[in-house]
Amino acid sequence: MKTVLVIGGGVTGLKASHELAEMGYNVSLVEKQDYLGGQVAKHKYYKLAPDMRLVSEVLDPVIKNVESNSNIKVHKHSTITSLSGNAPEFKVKIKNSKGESEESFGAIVVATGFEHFDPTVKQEYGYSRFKDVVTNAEVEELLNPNGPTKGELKRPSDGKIPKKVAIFQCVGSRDKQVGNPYCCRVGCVVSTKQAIEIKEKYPDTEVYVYYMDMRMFGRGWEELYGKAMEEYEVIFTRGRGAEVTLKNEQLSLRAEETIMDRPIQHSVDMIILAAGQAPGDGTIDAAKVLGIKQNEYGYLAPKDDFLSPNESSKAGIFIAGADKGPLDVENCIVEGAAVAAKVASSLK
Amino acid sequence: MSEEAKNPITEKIESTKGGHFYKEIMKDFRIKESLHGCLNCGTCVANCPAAAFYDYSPREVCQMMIEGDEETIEEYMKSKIWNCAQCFSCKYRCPKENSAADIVMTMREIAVREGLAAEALAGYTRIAKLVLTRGNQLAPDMLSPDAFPDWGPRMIELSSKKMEMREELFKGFPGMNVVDRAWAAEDFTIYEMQRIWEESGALEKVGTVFPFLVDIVQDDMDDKKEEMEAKIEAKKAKLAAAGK
Amino acid sequence: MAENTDKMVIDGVELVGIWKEFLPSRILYEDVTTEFLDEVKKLPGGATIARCYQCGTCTGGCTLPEFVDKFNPRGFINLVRRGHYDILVSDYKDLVWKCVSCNRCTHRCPRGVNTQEVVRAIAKFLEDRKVFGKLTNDEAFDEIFMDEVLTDGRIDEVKIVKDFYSKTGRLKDMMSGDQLSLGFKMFTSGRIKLFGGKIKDWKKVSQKLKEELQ
Amino acid sequence: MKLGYFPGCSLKGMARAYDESTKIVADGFGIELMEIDDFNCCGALEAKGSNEKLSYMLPARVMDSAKGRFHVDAVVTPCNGCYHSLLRTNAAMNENANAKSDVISFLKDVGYGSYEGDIDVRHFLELFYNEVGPEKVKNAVKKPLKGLKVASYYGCLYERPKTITKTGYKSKRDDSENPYFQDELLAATGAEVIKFDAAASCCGGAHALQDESLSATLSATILSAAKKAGADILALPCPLCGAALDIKQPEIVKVHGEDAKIPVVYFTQLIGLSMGKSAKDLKLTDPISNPMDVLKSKGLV
Repeated sequence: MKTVLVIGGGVTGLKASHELAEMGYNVSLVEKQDYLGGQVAKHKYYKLAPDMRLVSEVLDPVIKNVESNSNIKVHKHSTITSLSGNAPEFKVKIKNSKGESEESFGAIVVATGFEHFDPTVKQEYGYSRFKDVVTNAEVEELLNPNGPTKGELKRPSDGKIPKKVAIFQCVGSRDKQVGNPYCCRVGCVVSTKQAIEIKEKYPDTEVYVYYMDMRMFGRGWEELYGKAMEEYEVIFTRGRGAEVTLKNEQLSLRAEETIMDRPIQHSVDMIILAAGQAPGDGTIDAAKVLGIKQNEYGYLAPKDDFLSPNESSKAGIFIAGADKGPLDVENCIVEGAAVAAKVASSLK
Repeated sequence: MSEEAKNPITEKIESTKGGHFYKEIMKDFRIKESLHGCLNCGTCVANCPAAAFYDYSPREVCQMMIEGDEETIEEYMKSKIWNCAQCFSCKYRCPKENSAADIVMTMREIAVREGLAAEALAGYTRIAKLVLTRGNQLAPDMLSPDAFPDWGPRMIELSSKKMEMREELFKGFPGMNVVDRAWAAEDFTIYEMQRIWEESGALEKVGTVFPFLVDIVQDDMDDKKEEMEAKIEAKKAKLAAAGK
Repeated sequence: MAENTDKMVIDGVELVGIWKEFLPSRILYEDVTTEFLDEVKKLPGGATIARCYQCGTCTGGCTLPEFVDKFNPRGFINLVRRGHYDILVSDYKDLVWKCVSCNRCTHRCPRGVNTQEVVRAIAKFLEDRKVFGKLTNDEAFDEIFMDEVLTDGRIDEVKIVKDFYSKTGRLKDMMSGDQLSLGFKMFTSGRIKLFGGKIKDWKKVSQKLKEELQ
Repeated sequence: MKLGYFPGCSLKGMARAYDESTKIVADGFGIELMEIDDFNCCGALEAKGSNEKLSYMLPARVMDSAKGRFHVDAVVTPCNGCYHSLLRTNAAMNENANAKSDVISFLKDVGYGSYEGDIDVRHFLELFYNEVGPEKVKNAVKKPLKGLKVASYYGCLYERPKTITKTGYKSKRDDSENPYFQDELLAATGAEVIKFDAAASCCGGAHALQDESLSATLSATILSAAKKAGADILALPCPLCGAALDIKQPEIVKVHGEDAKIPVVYFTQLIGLSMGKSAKDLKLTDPISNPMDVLKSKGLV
């Protein structure tokens, strides 16, 4: 049977759908929101590291490829509610606002992605208590010209442009206390990118990054880090942000300058929390409905991490993208293409 | 937590690494749960009230126990760990769920046992003496202008009227009109307490930290013991006589 | 801070320890300023300071820490970059000058920081701010050396030594028996020359270089 | 290949012995050195601390002269300091367009040629090793330096920093962390080159006047390391190190004791000696640390 169900309309799912459709398969794409693009669209990501490429240049073609392809049927505002049958003949119930319908598929691709970590849990950072403590996803929206502030980095409290911005790394990642001991993989580069964007737009604004390691492992990332230091004078302090308090009605942070072996207190106008990635609700629901294995953090577990990275624990169900673990946009697209190939070879 | 069974850091004790103090500390059951490697992130130091004032760093404590350098550990046990306020802020915020405060607690116990604490605790000699002889920790007398020369002239004035003030304050509270101790405990209470010090071996431990103090106190204790035991005997005899 | 280190005896107990100290806070209320960084960047050799990512390769391989306690090129860079001018002056001003230009730091730096020249620039930065209160030996030497180069085009070591001693007020050291006998040996063996070589158009070159130095 | 010889100020002054022995050795092995006789000071370490542009202009004038007036293909210098300054200028001119245009306009202003930062700069030790090599030295030995234990010392700026020397990228350059060219050349003369762990340490010579005690401590470390390793004599390829380790040696010995007392010579002097040249021509009487005694006792002079 040449029909494939793709769950999740983020970049991974879109890429996978398009690749499969190009190979002649009929694809049903199920997306629970009423728009395509997943987290990238939801948070209005503006530019992509390391090349500062506009998101629209990447996302628009990916969406267009899907929407213009007659082999792809897009179910927006839909979720899957049950699964029966086995590979290569699955029966899946798809539910939308109008009701439920059952369809048959030869293979299922799960690309349900991630969600940004909710830093409310890290109470010491005062997210949701202090208006000017924001997440990196919110900053993406602020910096986007199509966003709520038309691209101006306005403080949520009074709408002023902050003169001093601090960025906290590793919020909700590398942290046993919140149960996420893993690295979020993208926080370092996203913060560096945002710091550069802020410096580019407001050269007078000082940007401080509080980090414990800058893990710039991706293509061009380390070079971007160097650029931030050399060309933009972003100030990187080695020491994890520890707490945020209010002092003289200004945000005040505590950290240790571990290089100097001294605790420091620092007053700033705005604090950006580089919130990490957590498995999305969609991922957890999908795993439940489809009955596939998750790892200890809730991400989907491949059959074999090295040998079959895109196969789930169940034959005929494939997994790809940020539902398997934290991932950047560039690699999500790679994953989408990879899973399409795997699906095609299994349906032959 | 599944790590209870095996903690690679504390397992190191099995190896040949580290000296005597390091091994003593690592043997303690608390370390297993207080040390899981360190990210060097500095969250603990930023929160630490002691680090704000002293050259003390919980991060260094963890690092030191991971590295296991005997010399540093000994130095820390002699001085720096005594700056910790045991507030456990470090444990509360550490992303690796370490607890420098627990490590410090263990180190302090071992420091006392191994006789490393004398210098750091020397400032508490008067308190120890008061506890051993009177059963109180603090006394109005201790806050004398001699001991706190930087407290200024008002202190001199106030301390000259200490007794009058106490009497005024604690009218009707017998035992409170004293300034050489917080309150006057009953002789028998002190006798009982001193027996506990002795029998439990705690006095011996105090001796490792304040050796000369125990000599001073011993006479006092012996006198009291003699006196009290004589009283008890007399009372017993009296009771026996009355009973018969 | 009131520090009472005298021992006293109260109630037959010797009072020692530090429990009656007023403690100042160690927290740095830091407002990082790039003012100093910008200044150092503009000095000769200082441009690469911004590249540093504080790995410590420089200090790790440095010649000096073995001989000069607390000499730490990475630390100097950090203090400048973070704007801790006060700490730099109070704790390190006498150290930055100690660099012997062996260039091991620059040689090994993974980020291409010209560390030796950066440390030099930091020293010069402090000198420009007059934190030393007097002419430092290095400053005096640089001035004499450059003056000699620009005037004659070449260096006469004896003249430099003499000028240096007189500029730093130590001329009588030079007149010691050892130095004189050394000078005598140099002179008799013909190693002290009383004339320099001829350099084509040096006057013109010198003029131009002096303009540059202004 | 036509070689321009840039001796630098020191070799025309206190390090006369190095200058003359270098010429003797070069002559003996048929290396033709054309002396750039109108050279100026390279600016040493002082110029780069005073003014960035000026620190390029001084060496550029030398190289311009070498190229424009003497028409040589490469400049060779026996001095670590000059070597560093010249290479540094070339590196700056090749990597930094501003520096290059500054230098070129300066040269034009004073009526010189148009040096482009393209001349090959070589250290005499490196050149001698690559163009002559230990094999030829061995064959040319007339009076083997049998029984002489030599500590071979290189100094800092000989192969550092790699950003300008391109050590590790240019095959002809010495190993910067563990130099061996001089060791092999001296071993070829029949001398016993002893293992000596301070070979690439810093002598502190740059601070010989400004910070005498530190400089003396650093020098003493090297001298006593050589002596402890059993060396009779220390050979080196740098006049600044020569000044620090030889001329300053009496003062160092006064402070740090007899352990730091060891004769210091330039490597070219020893090679010259093995070629059968006279001690007088090689100026072996020049060093303050008196190498003549030990050479006499070994029957080499």
